[in-house]
Amino acid sequence: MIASDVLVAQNVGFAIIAALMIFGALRVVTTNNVVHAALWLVVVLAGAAAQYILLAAEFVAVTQVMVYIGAVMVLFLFGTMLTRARIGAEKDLNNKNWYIGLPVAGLLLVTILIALKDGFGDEKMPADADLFTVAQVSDLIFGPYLLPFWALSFLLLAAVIGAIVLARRD
Amino acid sequence: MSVVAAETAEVVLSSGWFLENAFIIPIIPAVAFALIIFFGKRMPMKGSEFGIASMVGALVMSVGAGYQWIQRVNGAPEEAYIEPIIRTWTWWQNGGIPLGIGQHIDGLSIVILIVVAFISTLVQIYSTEYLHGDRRYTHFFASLTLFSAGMLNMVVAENMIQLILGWELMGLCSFMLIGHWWEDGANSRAALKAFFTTRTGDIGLLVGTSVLYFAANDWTQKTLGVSGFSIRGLSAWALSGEPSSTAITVGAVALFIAAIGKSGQFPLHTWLPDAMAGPTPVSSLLHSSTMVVAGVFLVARIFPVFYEGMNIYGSNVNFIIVIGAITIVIAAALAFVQTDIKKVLAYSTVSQLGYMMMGLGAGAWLPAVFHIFTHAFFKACLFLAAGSISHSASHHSFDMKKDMGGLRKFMPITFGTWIVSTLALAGVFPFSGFFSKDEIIDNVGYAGYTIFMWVGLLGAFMTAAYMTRATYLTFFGAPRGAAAGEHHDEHDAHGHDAHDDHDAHATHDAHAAHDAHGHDAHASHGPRESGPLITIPLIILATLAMGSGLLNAVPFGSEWENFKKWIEPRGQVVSVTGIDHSAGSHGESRVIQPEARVTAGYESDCGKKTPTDGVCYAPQLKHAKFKWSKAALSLAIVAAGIIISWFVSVQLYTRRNKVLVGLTQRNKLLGAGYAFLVNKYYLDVLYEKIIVRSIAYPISRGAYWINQNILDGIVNGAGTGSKTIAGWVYRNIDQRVVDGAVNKSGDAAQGAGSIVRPVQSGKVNQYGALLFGAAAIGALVLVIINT
Amino acid sequence: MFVNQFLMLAAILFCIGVYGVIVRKNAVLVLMSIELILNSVNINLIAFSLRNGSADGHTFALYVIAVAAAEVGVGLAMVLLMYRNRRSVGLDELSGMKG
Amino acid sequence: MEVLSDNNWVLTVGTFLPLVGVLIMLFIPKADEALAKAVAIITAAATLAVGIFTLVKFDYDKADQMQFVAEAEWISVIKSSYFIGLDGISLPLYFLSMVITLLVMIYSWNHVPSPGNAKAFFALMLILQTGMAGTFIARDLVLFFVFFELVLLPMYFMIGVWGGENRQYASLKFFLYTMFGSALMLVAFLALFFQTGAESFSIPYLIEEGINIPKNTQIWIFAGMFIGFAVKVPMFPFHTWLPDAHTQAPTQGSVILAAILLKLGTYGFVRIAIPILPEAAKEWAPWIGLLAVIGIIYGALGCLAQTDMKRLIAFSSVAHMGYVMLGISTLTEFGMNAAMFGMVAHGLITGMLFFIAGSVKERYHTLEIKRLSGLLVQVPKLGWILGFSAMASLGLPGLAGFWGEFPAILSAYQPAEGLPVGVFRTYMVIAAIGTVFAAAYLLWLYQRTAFGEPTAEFSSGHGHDHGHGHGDDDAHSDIHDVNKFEWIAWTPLLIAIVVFGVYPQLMFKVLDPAVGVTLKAFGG
Repeated sequence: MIASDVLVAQNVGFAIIAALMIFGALRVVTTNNVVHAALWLVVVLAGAAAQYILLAAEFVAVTQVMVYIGAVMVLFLFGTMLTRARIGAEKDLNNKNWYIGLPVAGLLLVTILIALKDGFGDEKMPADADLFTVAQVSDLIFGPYLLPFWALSFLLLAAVIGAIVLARRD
Repeated sequence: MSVVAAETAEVVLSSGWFLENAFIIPIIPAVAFALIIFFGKRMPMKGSEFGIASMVGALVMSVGAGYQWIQRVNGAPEEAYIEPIIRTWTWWQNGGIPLGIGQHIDGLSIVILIVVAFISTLVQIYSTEYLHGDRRYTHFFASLTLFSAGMLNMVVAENMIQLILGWELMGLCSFMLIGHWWEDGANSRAALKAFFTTRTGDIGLLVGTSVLYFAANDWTQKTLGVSGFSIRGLSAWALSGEPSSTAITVGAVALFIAAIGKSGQFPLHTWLPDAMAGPTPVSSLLHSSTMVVAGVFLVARIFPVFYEGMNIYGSNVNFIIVIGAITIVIAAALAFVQTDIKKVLAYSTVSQLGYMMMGLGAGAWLPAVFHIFTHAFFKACLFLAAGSISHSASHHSFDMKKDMGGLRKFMPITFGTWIVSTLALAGVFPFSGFFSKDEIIDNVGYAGYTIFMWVGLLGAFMTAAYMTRATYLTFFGAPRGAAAGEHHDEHDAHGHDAHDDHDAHATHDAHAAHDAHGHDAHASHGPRESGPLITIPLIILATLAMGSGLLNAVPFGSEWENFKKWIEPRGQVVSVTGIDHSAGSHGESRVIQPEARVTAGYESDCGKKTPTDGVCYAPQLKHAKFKWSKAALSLAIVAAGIIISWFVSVQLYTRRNKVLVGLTQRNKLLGAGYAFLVNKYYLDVLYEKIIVRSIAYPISRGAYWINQNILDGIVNGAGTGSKTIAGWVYRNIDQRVVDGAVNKSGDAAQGAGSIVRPVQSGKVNQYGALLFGAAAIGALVLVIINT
Repeated sequence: MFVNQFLMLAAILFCIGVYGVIVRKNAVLVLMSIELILNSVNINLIAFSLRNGSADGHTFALYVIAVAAAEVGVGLAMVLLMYRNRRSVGLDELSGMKG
Repeated sequence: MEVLSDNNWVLTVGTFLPLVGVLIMLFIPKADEALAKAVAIITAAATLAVGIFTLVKFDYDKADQMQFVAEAEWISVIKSSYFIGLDGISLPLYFLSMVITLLVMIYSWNHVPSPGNAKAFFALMLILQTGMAGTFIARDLVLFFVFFELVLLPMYFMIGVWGGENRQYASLKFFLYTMFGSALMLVAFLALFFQTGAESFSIPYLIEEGINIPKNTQIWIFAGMFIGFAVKVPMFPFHTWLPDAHTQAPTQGSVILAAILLKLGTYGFVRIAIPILPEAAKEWAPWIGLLAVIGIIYGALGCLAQTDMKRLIAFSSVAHMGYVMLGISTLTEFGMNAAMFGMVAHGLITGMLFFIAGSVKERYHTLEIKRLSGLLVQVPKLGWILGFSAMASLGLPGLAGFWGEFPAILSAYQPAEGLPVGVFRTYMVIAAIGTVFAAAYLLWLYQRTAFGEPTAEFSSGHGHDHGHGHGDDDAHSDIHDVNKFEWIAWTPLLIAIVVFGVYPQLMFKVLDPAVGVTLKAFGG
């Protein structure tokens, strides 16, 4: 009973958050103001974090909040500031290929939805799933997935150097 | 004979202070070196007194040691093995194993010690006059003294590492001494070449030492309680039947390569003649009598290793003997075409070293060592005589054809000593050369190496011939050039002998020497005899060149063979009970049995079958029976050489005989041969022009290019790579160069085919659209297939 | 909770992102759209890892986040350079790759 | 392992005393340079005094054990503790770092490179000193890492501020390169930490536990450490930062870099990578050996191609560290001893060479080999010292260089069992050939710079009957022979080179037992 309540609550929560996210996402790709777009993106990212919590992934959620909303968004805002003189709405943020964009996106969406429909039907999440501890994740990172981890650190290093070299004035 | 063994079992070998402390001998000049460096300039004689004093001290100690060694030998029974005097101190350690430094004194080391100390003394005395007033007089004596320290240290060396120490020190000193007048590029180049060539040979030394160490160490530690570096250990191990044939062969070959480099054997002999760029005393000491025999000494020192490794006696040809024989002939041939008197002597040195090597290769250990002994005296004498000529007669030129001739009237003493030494070198009876060289040839034949015996005889003929030529050009005929008192200046010195630039160097450095001398007196008057400081050493050496052969005058019967008795290690089995195994005690001195007892039977012959009760330190060596018939043959050959050469020289140089003069110009074949010789078989071309050049320039440049462009490129790629991408984007954005960009990407597009060309709108968004559109369609297809 | 609800949410976000990538002209906005896509993928990963009861998905989600961060960094740096060079971040002036 | 922890304050004091000096220097006005220098040098001297005290108190019969051990809680969260100690392997390097720092400072008394600001310069050197000494005594991976990185920044500023024309590039390259290395190293440390049950970072503990790590994981972890250390050594092909850093760095920077910093890498191998991960070490040894011999030949070729004296010396470091790494890769006592000895010898000799290069630069304002000639004529003492150092560097027996070079070659003949013998014997021959190359480039350098007459542009005003080029004597007025600060700074090095060359047992006695312990895992 209680479990079902919880489930209900979960579903409600999911619905609200999902709706928010979708709306936010749409605004991100449609608004005429870069700064607003960034802020809407924050909404989406935060929603994603919330979804992670629903999906029993606290750690990822926290990381999401820290990395994205903490770091990436700041980056975006900085990028906006640095690349644009004035903040505010303006006309030519979009180009003229919405007539390509809509069909492509639509087609993709339809296809995927169909695939998912007959892929998973109404399969349910395991209700009594216990949380994944950080320890489990770290074991994986430093165990079987050590190699990709290194690859990743290389990538980050390269990114750091690249960013420095690119952004330096010379 | 075993009866003898029984009663001699209790004999105790005598020893003495000089023998026990022979390790001090190299330390004396080492200290003197430091003194010269620090205080030399302030001393009245500019530091030379330190050098000479130290040399005298070393000489005294060596002679003392020699005397006591003779006592030791005489005190021992006939055939008994004479225990060397070995002392070690811990020098360094590894894995708890102490590795020593110390002394290994036996007959061989005694002989070389005396020779080195003696000749060094004379040469230093000689130099006080010869380099008087030189700009770097003090440095010269410092290097000379350090050299003696190195050589003496190598001779007393107890183990291979210590030997390498001395070996490399000598290399360094010869670098400094050859380049003594380094203001002239030619000299410093010659110095570089000498050091570099010997260093190349030293690869063999390092490798060989390593190989032998690891092969022998366990056995030596177990049996003798010494490390695998120890000379004693290596000798015993080599004869113990332990070693795997590959290990010992590789080791022996590697070490012999080092010997080739140091002793100027073919094909690494090319540095020695160039080394004549150094001052004459240096040529006399380093490059004739002492340093260059280091290679020979190495082979003689651990002869058992080569004996087993090269399978001497066991086969009728081996590496050592072949190299030796080749060296004899090619060097002698080269001596014919030299116009520089020092180069003639240099090649003759190379050739004589070839004799020593051939002797060792044929198992004629004793004659070879004896030849080191005699050769040191007469070759040093010849060089000093040449120096005396250039010093006093030919105005610092060494060119026989230009600046000499008819000097016998002006400098009788130099002439006399020269003649004596020449006869000794040619091997004329009863001069010392005869007793050593002839013995080598004889024993080579006796040991069954018949072909090489004939090579030796051929060498004897050539030796006699080229020495006669040199003598004639120098002392007979009419005085020429500087000998005639005229002073030719630097320029025509450069001009002459265009085909052989090394002569140009020699003359050139003569001028450097002359600048160094400061006093220009020679220009004024003609040739004259040199001062006593030069002539007295000459006389002493000449006397020894005459008499030293009698130390081992085989022809006069066995009672004359003192050298054999004192020096040659006797191939007897020695029981190892005598040797204390208290090895590895850190620090303090470790005396291995100065008074080893002589036991075991004599009939067991080392080197033929493996010793059972004990170890062998030396193989039993064969000795040829002397026959006057054989001696007569070689003497006849020598005489023929002298006479023919004399006749030719007279015809060629004085009578200007039409048939002979310019023969090489007229006759193609001879001309070619002449050019071939003058260019030293083009080996230098191979080494310098091809190998060294290619490494020094293209290869290293190439490697460096890789470094800068590929490795560094990869590294910078992390940073500048993304930068270039950005730059590329920027360039393409930039309208001014848009055409070039169009062409560039146009090429890319053509690769894709001109149908898709319109798709290449260059708009990122469209690319994205295409990407995702394609993805969508692909997904659709999959979905349709799967459902 | 259905598995699909998450997957479909992800799909929708993904497509919105795709749309953004295609229609947006401002480079910064394009980057944002790409972020949307990456997030939708993350949601998928997490969802599946819950469904399969293994933490691998989490690991990779983390990796993806890291990669995304790097990508934004470099991307913005390039945008910056581009802006510095020609006072605009409009992507469709970038027609240099035109064939 | 049993540890001796009597007067355990010594190491801490010896390590952090320089920082105290820095604190004092903060209160000195920037203008008062002499005072700043004096304070700095006094601090360094005091540090050295502590070092000498350590040297005296060190129990040489127990050189195989850690001494002066001090252990204290540090970052208990990650189970890392302040754990320091000294054994036969660390002692020479620890002491060397102190000596070099002091000598460099004395040298800097009248050689502060532009743009001046002696205060900052000396302060940086003191900080460097702490970092270096700390690295050699750390017995805890985190501590080690902290010190290891602490060295980085001062050197970065030294090159970036006081360096040559191209210093920006060089310093950035040095910094990023090393950062990149240490990043992987840190990952490897963490992996090690977790693989051994996240119990402790202390090296002895990890040596106990490390053997139990599955081999494949070991290999990966070792790879991480390998790159981290190899960059520092530097090994081919990670060496490209070295020539730039050396060429651009001020003399003092080059000396410290060559004498101590490069040793951090090799030390890391000997102290951490190999004893903790023996299995992986065995797997990697042939490859390390290969890179080492490539480095030997390749560095030599690089030298032959140089036209700049300092850059040539820098490349020679690559070759010499190749010998060190070859010794290490054999995993035998011979090799390790040789490597350790080689480190110290290389520190002394190459440090000396860089000093000389600096002084030549100061006198001639160039290091172009073409333009330098006849040093022996104009500055004879400097010329002879150059010759001496060159001889030492090419491994002449009787000087320190030989004892790092020859045993390394020797050891390659018989590597630890389990390693491919044939391969290593090939390495041995190649390394032996390398010695000839060493002779070639060093003597060639010497012949071209020291011998002959000075080139026209510098010979003017020196009474040589040569074309008085453009006779601006003010340019040549500073061509003087070795001055007294240089004598003070150089004499100890020269003496050390001779002493260790003549009686190597001085150091082998200390190294050998400790090395034996390090190689326990290989039945050494």
